[in-house]
Amino acid sequence: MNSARRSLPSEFAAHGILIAYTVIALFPVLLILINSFKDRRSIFQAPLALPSLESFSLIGYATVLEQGNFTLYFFNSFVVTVVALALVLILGAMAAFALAEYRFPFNPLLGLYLAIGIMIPIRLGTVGILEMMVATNLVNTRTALVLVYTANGLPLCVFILTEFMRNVSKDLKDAARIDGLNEYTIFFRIVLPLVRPAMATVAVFTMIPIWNDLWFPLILAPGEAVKTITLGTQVFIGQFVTNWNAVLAGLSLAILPVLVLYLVFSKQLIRGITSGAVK
Amino acid sequence: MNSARRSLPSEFAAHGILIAYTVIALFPVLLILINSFKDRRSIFQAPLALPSLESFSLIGYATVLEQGNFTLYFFNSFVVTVVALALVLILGAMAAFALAEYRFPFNPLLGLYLAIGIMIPIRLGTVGILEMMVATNLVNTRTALVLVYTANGLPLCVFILTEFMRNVSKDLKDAARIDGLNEYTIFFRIVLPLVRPAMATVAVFTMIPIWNDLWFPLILAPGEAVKTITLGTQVFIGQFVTNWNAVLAGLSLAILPVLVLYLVFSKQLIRGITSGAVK
Amino acid sequence: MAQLKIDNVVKSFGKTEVLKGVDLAIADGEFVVLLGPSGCGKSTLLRIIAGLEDQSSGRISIGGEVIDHLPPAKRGIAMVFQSYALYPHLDVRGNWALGLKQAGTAKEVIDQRIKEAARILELGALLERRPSELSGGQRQRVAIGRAIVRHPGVFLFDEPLSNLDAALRAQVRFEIGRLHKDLGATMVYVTHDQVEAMTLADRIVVMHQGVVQQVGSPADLYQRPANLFVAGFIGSPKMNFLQGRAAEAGRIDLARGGALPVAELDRPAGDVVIGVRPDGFAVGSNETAPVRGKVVLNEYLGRESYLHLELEEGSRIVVEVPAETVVRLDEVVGLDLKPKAAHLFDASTEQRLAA
Amino acid sequence: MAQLKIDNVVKSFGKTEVLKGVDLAIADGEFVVLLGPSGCGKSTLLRIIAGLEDQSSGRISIGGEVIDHLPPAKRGIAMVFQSYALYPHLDVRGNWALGLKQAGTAKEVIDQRIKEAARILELGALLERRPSELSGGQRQRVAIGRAIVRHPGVFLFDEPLSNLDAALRAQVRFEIGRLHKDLGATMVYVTHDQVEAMTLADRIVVMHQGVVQQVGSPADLYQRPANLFVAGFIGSPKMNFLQGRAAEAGRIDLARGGALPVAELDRPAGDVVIGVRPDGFAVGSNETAPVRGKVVLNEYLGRESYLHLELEEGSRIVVEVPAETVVRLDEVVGLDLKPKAAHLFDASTEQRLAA
Repeated sequence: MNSARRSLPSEFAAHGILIAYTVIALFPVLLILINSFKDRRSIFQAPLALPSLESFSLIGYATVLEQGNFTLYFFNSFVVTVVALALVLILGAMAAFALAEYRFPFNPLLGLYLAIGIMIPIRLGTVGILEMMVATNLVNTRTALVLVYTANGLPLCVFILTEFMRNVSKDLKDAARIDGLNEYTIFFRIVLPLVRPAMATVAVFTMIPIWNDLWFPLILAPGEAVKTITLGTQVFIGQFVTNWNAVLAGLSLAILPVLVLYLVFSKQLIRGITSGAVK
Repeated sequence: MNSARRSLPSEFAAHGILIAYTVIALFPVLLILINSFKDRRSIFQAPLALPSLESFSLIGYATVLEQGNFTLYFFNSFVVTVVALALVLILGAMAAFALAEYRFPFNPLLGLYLAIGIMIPIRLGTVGILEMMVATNLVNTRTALVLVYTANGLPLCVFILTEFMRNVSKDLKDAARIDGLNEYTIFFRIVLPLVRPAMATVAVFTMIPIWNDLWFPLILAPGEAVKTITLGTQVFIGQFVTNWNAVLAGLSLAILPVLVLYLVFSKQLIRGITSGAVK
Repeated sequence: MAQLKIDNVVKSFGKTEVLKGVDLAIADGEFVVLLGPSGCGKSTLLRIIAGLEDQSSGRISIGGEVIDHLPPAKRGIAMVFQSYALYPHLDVRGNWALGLKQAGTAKEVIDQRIKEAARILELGALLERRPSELSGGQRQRVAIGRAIVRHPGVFLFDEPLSNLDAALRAQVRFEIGRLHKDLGATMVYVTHDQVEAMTLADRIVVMHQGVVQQVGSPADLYQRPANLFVAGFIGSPKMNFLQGRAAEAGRIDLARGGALPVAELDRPAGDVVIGVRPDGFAVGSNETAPVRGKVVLNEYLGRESYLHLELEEGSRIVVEVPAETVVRLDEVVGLDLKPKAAHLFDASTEQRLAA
Repeated sequence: MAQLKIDNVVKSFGKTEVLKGVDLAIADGEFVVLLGPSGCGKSTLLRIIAGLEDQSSGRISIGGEVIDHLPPAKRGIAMVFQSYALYPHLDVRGNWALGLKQAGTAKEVIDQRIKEAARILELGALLERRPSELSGGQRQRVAIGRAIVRHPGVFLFDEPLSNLDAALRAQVRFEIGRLHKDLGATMVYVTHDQVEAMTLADRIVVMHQGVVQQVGSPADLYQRPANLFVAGFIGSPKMNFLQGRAAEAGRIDLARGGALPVAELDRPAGDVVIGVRPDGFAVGSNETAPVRGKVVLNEYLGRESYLHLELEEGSRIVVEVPAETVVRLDEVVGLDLKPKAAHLFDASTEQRLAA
């Protein structure tokens, strides 16, 4: 936590690299963005060209927004991702605190149990999950997706956060107890602020796969009213004819949350990721 | 590394928990396994019953193995996963060693650069990747998949291993230098054995998503000769009629690598995962 | 009034008893040091006093009131940790105020107490700094300040100097001593360093394997250690021990030949251990001396030297001599016992013989 | 023959010069300690000798041969690290053999050297153990063994005792001293602990901010420190410093009133700093004493006590007195200077006045 103050040039360089990254490594993403603003012919004739006055077209976006019920899909994705993420972070952080802080029987074995949960891909249980969802009448609801993603994301979250919370000095927590803080205020006011960079990292690891998932929306919630944006965009990829304008526009819109994410978490993320390097 | 020897009862309890986990948490998986050995009628009438003499049927496996070209799919999955995993581990470990060990300009920024690569989902670049693969004539080859998965898996691998390699004592590496080991032997004989549990953990994290991926096989290698098992199994999930026997048999076979994995890595994995808990 | 009374406190972790029934009464304003090697239970005892751990049985009372059921914050104690344990995301003022705010203290009182602590510790200029912007010594002083603002009846110190380097250690040690003089508060201080204990304590409690070995003033412990453990733990370099047999008053036959005239021995006492501090020997004539040893190492320290001698029977002792003394390695020197230098212990019970 | 010669070695990290031109010649079989506070460059110098870092300029030679271009393994050195740095996945035998195997040594030679090292260090019973199965002291002895089997011309020690507790530290220190006696090898030992340096070294090199301050035997450094830094660094408790002006031979006027008769001063010398070790004062008559101070702390250590005195002008000094001395807190005592106790330094250059 007492990492040296980062100097201005180093700060600048870090952002410089980030921008360079956006240009070089995200070149495919840029391609998508550029082409999403072009008409169909120009996409294939000159995929690298910027949209000109001639080739500029919002047809893709128009198709997506009209035909695809896009706003609803976006809303669905957003709700599912945010709720699942919030549940994973809150429950995960509390479980991690309990595992890191309290000595109770089977504590290490419980940690092990959770960790194994990381390894077994939840998709293997798809059929079982589907049967359970049918039994509880949750098929074609956003709740089904939230539940699955929360269950899926929790173990990794607990695993990583436990490691970080164990590194929070025991003396610090004892000092807080002597200062009259109870276990909840210790958790929220002392421990959480200290593991914030780790939380941000976990949030990103958890969020991206949820946003991008195609499998569970397809199986558990394929209904029009609860379709996610990733599933919705697939509509335009036909077996034989693909509406490239719409696909590109859909993918461009799907990048939005990553950008928002970057703006929200960037400071914490950079600190979390480079903490090893600068300490 | 000098974790206390684990006592026999604790060892026993750890495996007990693992078995309990297999029974409880993997219940859906068990359901799949059980039902894969039953005929179609019994699957839906009594999904929880064990296969009896009457209901026992290998029709699913027969379908899968005959009709589905299953051996080939399995071989494809296996080759792609193993080659990509090997590349990720070898390249990742070496990059991590370089990042952890040598002071060179932009070292922390390079680490940051790699770390950001973890966050940006490679799927966003699918169209760009597809265009590149078309250009280099790699569509419908296993090589395409290996390349994509390697690129996708590397940043996380480098990120985690760098952390662990930084924790390998600098004095230890210096002692090895004085003992006449060169940088390669230090890497292979001193550092790698010490981070083996971390390597095992990374291997699992990397391997499972590759094995389970549906997206890139569908887009980059949908051809019959290079289909992976996950893609192959989809054949039996029709829009309206699903061959449940075949799906269940296919999924059962797909669990195999996870079991093999457990046998191969279990000791290292348990040590890696519980190292925080028992130290 | 903040007397601290510890009544038969036992603490077990599973089957391991780390405190085997500790009794201790600490007077108001007294500075008591709990001293012992790591694992002796001294930190556990301190944490039980603080309320951070529960004893398995026994009672703790402060100022006559039993406090076993009270949470740490209500016990009227304050604690200073080895690792400083400052809240990293709060500045010095925030660190000091947190506990008071939590207790609902009025804002003016908090400000006034912070001002007072800053004056005592000369930290006025650093109140807006974060812990990461402070040096090690400053951090430990901030940690002490966090204890001061609570106006506790009892200060608890858990090895507060262990993370500081030698020069700072002497400095902060001096400040803690002065603080005790200024505040007149009851202080309980845990350390494994006998120099800290000797220099700071009114009374020292020596602990070993969960049992109190001896309680007494630094002079008591140095001059009349109650048993072999205390004798070996207090004083640096360590006391030398020789096996012997006291067959008659005034003389001890050493186990491997030779005899020491020991004025302290007033009656036969069977098998004994004679403890002699390094400055208890005088290098004497080689021929008539009761103990002879070969010099295996001469450690020069400027004012004095420590001679490591191998006695004829193979055991090793350390003797302090003035730095001017000229001895060669492998030379055999004779040692005379200085008057009153011998401490006698029963060889089987390891207790001091009341001679 | 393993003389070690260091010629004008400079080391910079970016713009920071951590070694500002170090010259040093170490004779074959000599035990030299590099002593200084952390950050003084002593460890960097050791790592340059070992070949683990490259100097920015200057030359290192061993036995007359320049070794700057050689990798660590070919320099005929062996190094013992503070953190032991044992290979955790190899047993003791494997740890010792690795370097020899790497160098292509014949199997019989390796076995014979391991046997020899095990005998010297009495580790024969532990050869098949892994480091994790050994205690701290044993680990450090295994690390020393790994150096011994290499039969190096020069042993390098990098703070080898810092991770050990006080009792073990004395024990391993004794063993290193004996090892030097037995092997007669050249040894270079880095430490920040002046007691280790004084007790082990044939010669001590005191470093500060990348510059060698003084090179000499422990007695030289203690009795004739070359400057204020060395005077303050060697000896515990630290030497007291008083500001004054030497207007005539034999007497120094103290900055804030009073005068000290100083036999060592044979001519006027302007502004000076007088250094007096804690045992250089005698508590004398309150009225006639040249220096008077108020007792602010009395640290009892068993045999002696350290009195912390506040002088009239506000500065603080420490005086060692026999433990029997009775003084009360806040009492004002007078101090006489013992003969030959004063060290004189020029106030501006901080160098010793050649008095």
